[in-house]
This record gives sequence, structure tokens and C-alpha cells, in this order.
Amino acid sequence: MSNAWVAEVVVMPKAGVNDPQGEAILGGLHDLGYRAVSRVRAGKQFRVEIDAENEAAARNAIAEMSDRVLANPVIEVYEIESLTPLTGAGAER
Amino acid sequence: MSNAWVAEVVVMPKAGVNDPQGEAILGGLHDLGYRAVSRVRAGKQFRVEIDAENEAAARNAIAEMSDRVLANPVIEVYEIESLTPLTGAGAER
Amino acid sequence: MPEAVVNSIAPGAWREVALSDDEYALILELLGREPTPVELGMFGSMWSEHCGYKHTRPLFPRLPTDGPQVLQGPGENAGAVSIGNGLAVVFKVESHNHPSAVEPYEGAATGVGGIVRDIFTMGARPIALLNSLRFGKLDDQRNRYLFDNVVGGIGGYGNCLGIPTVGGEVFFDDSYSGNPLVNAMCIGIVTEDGIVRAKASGVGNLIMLIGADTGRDGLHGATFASVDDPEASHRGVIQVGNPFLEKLLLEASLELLTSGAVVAMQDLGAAGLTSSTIECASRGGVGAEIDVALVPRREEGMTAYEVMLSESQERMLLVVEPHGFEQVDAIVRKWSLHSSVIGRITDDGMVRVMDGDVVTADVPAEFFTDKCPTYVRPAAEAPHVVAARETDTSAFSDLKPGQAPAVLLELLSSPNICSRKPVYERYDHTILTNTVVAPGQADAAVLRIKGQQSGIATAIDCNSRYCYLDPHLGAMHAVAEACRNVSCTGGRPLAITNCLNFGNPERPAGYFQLDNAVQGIADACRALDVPVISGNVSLYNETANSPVFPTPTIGAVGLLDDVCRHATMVWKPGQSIVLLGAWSPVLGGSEFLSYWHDAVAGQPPSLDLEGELRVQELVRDLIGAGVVRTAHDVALGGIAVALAKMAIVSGVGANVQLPRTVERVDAQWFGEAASAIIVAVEAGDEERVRANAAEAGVPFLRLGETGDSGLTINGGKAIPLSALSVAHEHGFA
Amino acid sequence: MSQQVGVVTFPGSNGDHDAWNAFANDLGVPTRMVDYRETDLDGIAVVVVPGGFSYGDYLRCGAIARFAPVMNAVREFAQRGGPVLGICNGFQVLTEAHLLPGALLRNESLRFHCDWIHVKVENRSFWTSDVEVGDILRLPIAHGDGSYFADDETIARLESNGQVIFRYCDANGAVLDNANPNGSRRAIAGIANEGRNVVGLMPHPERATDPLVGGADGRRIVTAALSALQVAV
Ligand SMILES: Nc1ncnc2c1ncn2[C@@H]1O[C@H](COP(=O)(O)OP(=O)(O)O)[C@@H](O)[C@H]1O
Ligand SMILES: [Mg+2]
Repeated sequence: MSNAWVAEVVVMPKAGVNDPQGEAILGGLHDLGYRAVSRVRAGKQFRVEIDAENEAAARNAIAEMSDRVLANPVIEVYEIESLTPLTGAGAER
Repeated sequence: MSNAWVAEVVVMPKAGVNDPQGEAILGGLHDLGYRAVSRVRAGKQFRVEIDAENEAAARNAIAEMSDRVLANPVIEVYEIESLTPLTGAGAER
Repeated sequence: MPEAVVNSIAPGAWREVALSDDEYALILELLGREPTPVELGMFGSMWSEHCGYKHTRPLFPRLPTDGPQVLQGPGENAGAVSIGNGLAVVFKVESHNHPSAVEPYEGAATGVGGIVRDIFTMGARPIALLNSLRFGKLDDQRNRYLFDNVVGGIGGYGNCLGIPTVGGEVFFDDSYSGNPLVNAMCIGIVTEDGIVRAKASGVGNLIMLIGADTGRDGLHGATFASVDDPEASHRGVIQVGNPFLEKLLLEASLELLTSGAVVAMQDLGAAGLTSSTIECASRGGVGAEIDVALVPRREEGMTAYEVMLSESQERMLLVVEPHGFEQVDAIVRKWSLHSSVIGRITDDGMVRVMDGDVVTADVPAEFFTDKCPTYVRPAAEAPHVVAARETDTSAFSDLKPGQAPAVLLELLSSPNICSRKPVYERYDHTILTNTVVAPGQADAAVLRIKGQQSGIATAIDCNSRYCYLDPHLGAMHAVAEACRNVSCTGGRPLAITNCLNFGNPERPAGYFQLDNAVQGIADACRALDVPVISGNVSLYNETANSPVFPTPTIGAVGLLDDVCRHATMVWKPGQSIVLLGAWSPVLGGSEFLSYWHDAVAGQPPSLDLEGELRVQELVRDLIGAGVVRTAHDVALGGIAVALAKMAIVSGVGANVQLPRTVERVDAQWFGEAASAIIVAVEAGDEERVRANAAEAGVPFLRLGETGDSGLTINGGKAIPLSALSVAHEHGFA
Repeated sequence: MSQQVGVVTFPGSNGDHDAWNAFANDLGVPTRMVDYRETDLDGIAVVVVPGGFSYGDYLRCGAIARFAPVMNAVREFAQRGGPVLGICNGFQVLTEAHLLPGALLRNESLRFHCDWIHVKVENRSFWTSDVEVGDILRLPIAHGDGSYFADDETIARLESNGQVIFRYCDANGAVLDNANPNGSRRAIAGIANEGRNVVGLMPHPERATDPLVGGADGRRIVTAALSALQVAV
């Protein structure tokens, strides 16, 4: 029997890679008076629901698709931030 | 004396708002054979470094700028996923 | 020698910056000592093909670069020609092939960023972009990914800058699989006396850096673009462009250049601070001293070496008189940018790089430029190319007459011929409100110049299959076709720019292609009287030792005296369709042969440059006289494809007889030839056109007339317009 | 002080020149650029928020621009009933600034889209005073984030109040799915505030004021400015 899982994958620009979006947001926040902000990095977050027999299988699949699709390894790094059984409530978040 | 903090803010499309990016990724994953994936939502993640006297002050500031700038409440919801003291290592992540 | 330098060069370290043993020996001889690590890195970049033009410099003297209209030929950031009334257009094409192979979106985007900087550095406001793209076949997922993301990157950058992308070409062939070609061209406009040259002068003047902070992006991009190791370019940090910053930089730079405070301006492209400092100093015959410690960084812990060789985008180097500093700073800040003084102009001809108190490099500027070795390599045509060219195309079985209409529909939906709308609709082509003839409407784009009666036409072309089969002839075709496309809209070609995309020149077969193609450009330019005013070179385009088709991309710009008198491909019902120019189509090198028989073979069409000149002149005159408003040259796919495309854009069919100059059905419908232009004219003007053609010595052949809701060829069954359109529109799906 | 059209520019605006050209050259009315740092709109009778990529469109289109100093003045101007036209990025800025309801999402295709399209005039507003309801206009679009979104309640209110000003349609005026270039809800191309003085739209009327460059239907939108300027042309 298979179960449903939900993973949260964060994709951020690799260290050293230019992040114009983060810079523009930082500039905007400064103009707005949030001078205490010293740095912003902007990335993506994906919430992926998947069927898998067990947690390990789910994690493997998520890792593989993060590598291949969700992140562009040339300029980004990804992290599986969480992997939890999918409950009814979670599905609606 | 003030301290440095790093916050991770996640911004996701509200329930009911179209998420063509999530749908496109889902389609792409299916094409690649990841048929067990049933749903993908695509959002943003911001990593904000800020100086604040204490954790509560940092959290307030981050919440305020998330409300005003990082997320648009008409279409998005945000969540402060983490708020931690900034260490040397974190700065280079 | 720099006293503070203690690091010595490990044996063979020069090979890591792509210098040969002989080249390293030459450096030792020039310097009379070992270079420092920073100097070695600087030599590696400056003596790369990308910056040093080692293999192409000896070929360049062949190219004609003069003409009364030429205000600036090759040698500056871009060339310039006069368009009258005190105005000039500035233009250039540049490649970003290697970065795009690794990260297509950012590679293409930063390619656009680079060429745009070349234009505004000259003081010109960019008014149009074009691009020429080549990929492997789309049935391969990676090629599809590259295609989609390259187009995305070009659009992403140009759209954000607010410069319309008005034309281009896309071509697919296996030779480009894994090594796409991404060439971007930019056109700017400036008053003749507003042209600025990147020539540093004035001992004691400040060297300033404006724009982005410096990170570790693209270290050694120039070097790695000069070795055929596709993995090599992975080693650096990929450059990520910031078009928003470039837009600010563009506005700030144009304002700075009119302020009078700036002596010279140079963008930071390949080899970053190294090449910009050296080129600026050497053009002005002065020296320069900069301190890397004064360069604002994005990253912590960067070494002098990294700062000197970083290829971070969106940066500009300025030479400013000391008293102009305040003014420059104020303008820069107005555009939300910051500036830093990083050095001074000196009188000793040396390029000196300090890191605080430490001298990390100290070399005469000319060692990097004039002393860069050049190579003339042995050339020999590859036997398999000779064999391909000498293939007897008559051995391929001909089509049956009844088969041709179905083949036409198939060709119309093939990747090299189908509608490019899915590409150009991702580019803003209406911004700046100068686009008189938009993509998809004609052989060239036409732009108005606000406040003037005149306008300009521009196109970018290269049939690289012809170049593969015969590089000399193919390059001539590229020049002829680019100019012909401009002429077909009514523009008189003023000059061209070129981008030489080739494989490894160190192999005799590669050098043969390069050598012959440059000669072909030179010969065609002389015959058609169009000078070359700018260009760019990209060699080592290979995957697994297999080179791309030799691809000398040609961008042409022409002038229309009255922009209202232009032509498009659109015809109206009830007009006569006429073919102007000699017509002897061949299958050699044709799209048909490649698509239908999967053969790149045969002798490509011959090219009579005098006939070419005559037909172009005739068509321009007819357009200028207001007689012709519809013109289209016959190119890929032959005459049937050309007529079908005209019918599709017009939404009006036609009834035509194809010329019976050849026996074979396939050659009659789909054979290719140069120097032939289809025009549509009002029936009442037909005789006048016939007379003008006779006078001009241009063959005239009536093909038929427009009208109806289908295309009827040789009296067969009409192919409904809707069938033609559907085939054409969905080629990439 | 003379009554002028004010074209608001942010860092990254790139449609400012086209807006200026449409009003100053094609319409021949006094027009000036208003820098995002300016704080009063003295002498300005009509405000245009032009297209472009303000702040690079990073974060969200218009998200950062809406906090620019000039936006306070624009808000007061709008509240006093002054005519405001937000074009493309300008429309996005006005929604982010809550001068107009809803938001603009990424095109359904996820791609930037440039083409000439048709819109139908649905209701009266300051900016549709020189066209008739039901007129079909041919205008260029050029955007990656033009999919109009508002929740059901807001959409219902916009519809019942007649605040939907433009809808995408085909050349004959039929509102069909394949005429909707970006997936906007109810094919909405442009809306007005309750006062009908503030209008935002994704298409570019300012790029369509001269037949030489594709069409002049946009001229019929921009001429509305004349009534506010009380100038003789
Ligand atoms: N990469 C591109 N970028 C912009 N426009 C393009 C591009 N490729 C093709 N186009 C435009 O699409 C139209 C059709 O291209 P093509 O089929 O090569 O034309 P032709 O009729 O000259 O063979 C032309 O207007 C051309 O400028
Ligand atoms: Mg052509």
C-alpha cells in the first residue's frame, strides 16, 4: 500500500552566484526605511505531493526530481526542507 | 548592543489562486515519468539577514516587511519559517 | 619587476590559462622575467582567441572597411555609419555561444547585455536588437531545453531594457547539438558628433568603475571560450545578468557621455577589468595604474587575480578628468548607481595593478595587445566535405508531380521553415514605437527614426549549410542574402557586421573553413560595395571533436530615404506576381535535400555578384518609386516555399506557374538559387516593371497573379490557405 | 502654472519615452517626466504610470515601485478625482498600491507575450470618454505578468459596478478563450476604480498613436487627457 507525502524543497542561488532579485529587494527595503536589513537572497520554494511506499522512497524521488527539474545545478542549490506524511489538512494549505 | 538574525520567509500562492508554474512543473514531472507526483505548488523563499536587539524585535520587523513588501495578501500567504541568530557559517550559505 | 612579488609560476601553469609552451616562452622573453600569477592570468585572457584574435587578425586586412558613409570601422566597441542629417547608426554583432551551452537562459541574456553595452559605450542610444540562433535538432530534449531557454534569456534581458527585438533567424542542424550558436546584434543611434571612442588620455585622469559590484562570475570565460573543452566553462561561477541594473547603467552612461566630464568609456566584457583597462590604455597610447583593493566586491575574500579576471556583468570603466569627478558622481547617483575611483592614467605605457601597497602586475600595455602572437595555420579541406559537395544530386529519386503539394506542406511545418512567431512573440518588438515592419512581415525589419523622413532596415543571415559545403561561396551567400533581405524592404545596405562562428582553427580543416569564409565575406563586400564596420569571433565551437557548420553570421543595416516607401511580404488580391533575377535552382545544399533525403550534399547554388547587385538595385528603386510594395527573396525551401509564405502572411492566395528552367519536379518546386526576388505589382504597373528590369539587365518572369483562398501551382489543385497556415504555424509544437 | 501630463518614472521604467511621445508629440500637449522621488504633482492635470520593469520586476511587478515617494502624491491626486492611467507595469503598480483592486499574475503560458490584440470597450470611464462602449480597439500587448486576478467577490463587484473597462476579444468583438492572451479572469484587460478616474490596462494605447508603426487606435484613449488639460490643440 502506498502513502502520500508532502515535501518542501527550497532552491536558492548557489553561493557566489549573482542574485539580482535579492539585491533589488534589499535596495527596496532600504528605501522603505528597513535599514537594519543587511542582505537578502531570493529563491524558490516548492511544495510537492507524492505517493510513495515509505519515507525513504519519497525522499529519493524528491531528491532526484530536485536535481533534474526543480533546481538548475549550474546556478542553484536545493534542500529538502521537510518531508511529512500528507494529511487532509496539509493538502489544503 | 544589536545582534544579527537570519529569517527564512516562505511566500506561497493563496488557495484558489492559479499557480501556472506549479502546474507546468507537475506536467513536466509527469512527462519525465514521475507519475506519483500528484500536486506541485510553486512559491518563493527569501533569506533575510537583519540586525535587531532581540528575537522579538527581529520577528516583528520581518513580519512587517513580509506583510507590506515580500507578499501581496491579495494573492499570497507568507510564513516565517525560521528565525535564528546569524552565525559566520550561515552568512556564507 | 614588481618587487613585492614572490609567487613563482609552477611548471605548466600557463596551460591552465590556455597558453602554449611557446607562448609562455614569448612572455618570458618579453618580460625578461617570470610573470606574476596575476600577470599570467592577464596574458592568458588577453592572448586568448576571444580577446587577442590570434587566428583571425591575420585575415582581417582582407575585409573592406571604408566608404564615404563609414564614421567608425572595426577597432572600437562598435562601428558607425552616417545616415545623413547629422545622424549615425552604430551596430555590432557578438556571440555568446559557450556560456549559452552551459546555462542557456543566463548565457543568452548576458550576451544581449554585452552587445548593448558595446553600443551605448559609443554614445549611441540602442534602438533595436536582432539575434541569430542555431541549435541541434529538437527531437533531442537537451536541444529543446537550450532553444527554449536561449529564447527566454534573450527576451528576458532585452524586454526589461526596453529595446525592441526586431529580427533574427533560427536554424537547426545536428552539427550544433550541444554547441548552440547564440549571436546577438544591437543597433544604436547617435548624432555624428556624439560618437565617443574608448581611448584613454590625459595623464593623471581618474579611472572609475560604475555599475555592479565585482564577484567571482565567469572567471576565465574568455580563455575557456578558446579551448574546445565544454566542461571547462563549468569551472567558473556562471554569470547571472541583471537587466534592471543595465537599464540604469545605460541611462547613466548616456547622460555621462553628454556631460563632457568623461574622456573615455569602456564596458567590461570578456576578461573584465583586465581587458577594459588594457584596451583603453593601449588605444590611447598611455599607461594605467589601478588598485584592486578599491574595487567594490560582492564576495568576501576575493584575490587580486579574481578581481582582475572576473566577468561580472553590468560594469563600465570611465576615464574622467579630476575636476569632473563630482559631476560624474552626481549623475551616477541620480541613476541609483555608485561609482569608485580605482586608479589613474599614467604616462609610462605600463598597466600596473596594485593590491593596496603590493604591485601584483606591471606590464607594458602593448605586450598584451600588439605583442599577442598571431597564427596562420595550415589549411586543408576535409575529404568528407569534398565528397559531400561532389555528391551527384541527380542520383536522388525525384518527386512525382502529384507529391509536391504534400511535400510543400511538410516543409512549411519543418523546424527550419515554420513560423518563427513562437520565438519573436516572446520578444517585445513594439516598444520605442519605431517598428514600421515587425518580425514575420518581411525579409528585414524596418524602423523609423523619429523626426526624420528616412528609416533603416536590418536583417541578419547565414546559410551555414552552404558554408559547410563551400565556405568561400557560402560566406558570399551570407553577405548577399543579408543585403538582399534589406533591399527587399527598400533599404540600401550601408554596411555589415559579422560574427565568425567556427570550430577549432588549429585543425587544417577548421582553418580552411575560416580562411575561405573570411575571403568570401571580403569578396562579396567588395562586389556589393558594403564595408564591414564591426564584428566578433567565436572559435572552438565543437562537441566531441565535431565542429559546428562554419557560420559567418552577417548583420546588415540599410537606409530608406523615405520610410513610408517600404515593402513587406504582404500582397493584395488582383496583383501580378513577378520573379526578378536569374532563376536556375539547384538541389545542392538545399533545405529540401536535407529535410527530405537527410543529405547535406551537392554543390550549393552559384552566386553571380553582379547580377545580385543589379536585382537588389532594381527592387530598391521600384520600392522607392512606390511601384513595388511587396517583395520577398527566394531562400530556404525554394520558390514554392517563398510563394506559400507570402500567401500565408497576406491571407490571400495565388495562381502561379513555376519557371520551367529545370526538369526535376523537386528542383522546380524546392530547389534553391541566389539573387532572385519575387515581387507583386498592380497589373497596370507590370509593363513598367518589365521595362525597368530590361533596362537594368535583370531577368523578368511573370509567375501568375494573386487572389483566391488557396495557392494553385502549375495548374494543380488549389492548396487551401488554411492548410498552408496551419502547417506553418505549428512547426515547433 | 500650466496644466501638464505627468509621466511617472521609476528606476527600470522603460515605457516612459513612449508615453511621453504619445502625449507630447502625437497629441502635442505639455508633458513632463515626474521622477519617482518627487513628492508633489503641482501643475500636473493628468498622471500616466507607464510600462516597463520597475525595479526589474523583481519580487513582484510593481511591488517595490508602489512605495516610491511619488506614489503618495499619486494616491492623493487619485483621491481628489484626478485622472490616472496605468499602462502595463503601471497597471501592476496601481494594483500593488491598492489604487485598483486585484493583482496581475504570470501569464498562463508562463511566457512573455508580444503581439497586436483586440479589446472591447466595456464601460465608460475618464479614459474611455472618446470611444463608445462596444468599440473594438486593436492595440499591442507586451508583458509576462498580465493575467488579471481578483477573488470572486471582487470580480462580481467590478462587473456589477461597471468597473471592467476593457476585455480581450477577437477582431469581431467576440470574447473567446483563444482571444485571451494571458489567462485573465473574465478576459479582463483593464479596469477602473469606483470613481472611474483611475484606469489600469495591460495593452499599450501609447504605442498605437501612429498608423506608420502599426495602428492608431490607442490615440482614441490618450485623447481623453485633453478634457482635463483644457488646452486647445
Ligand atoms: N531569433 C529571432 N529573433 C527575432 N525574430 C526572428 C528570429 N528568428 C526569426 N525571426 C523573424 O521571423 C521572421 C521569419 O523568419 P525566417 O523564416 O527566417 O524568414 P525568411 O522569410 O527571411 O526566411 C523574420 O521576420 C525574422 O526576422
Ligand atoms: Mg530571408
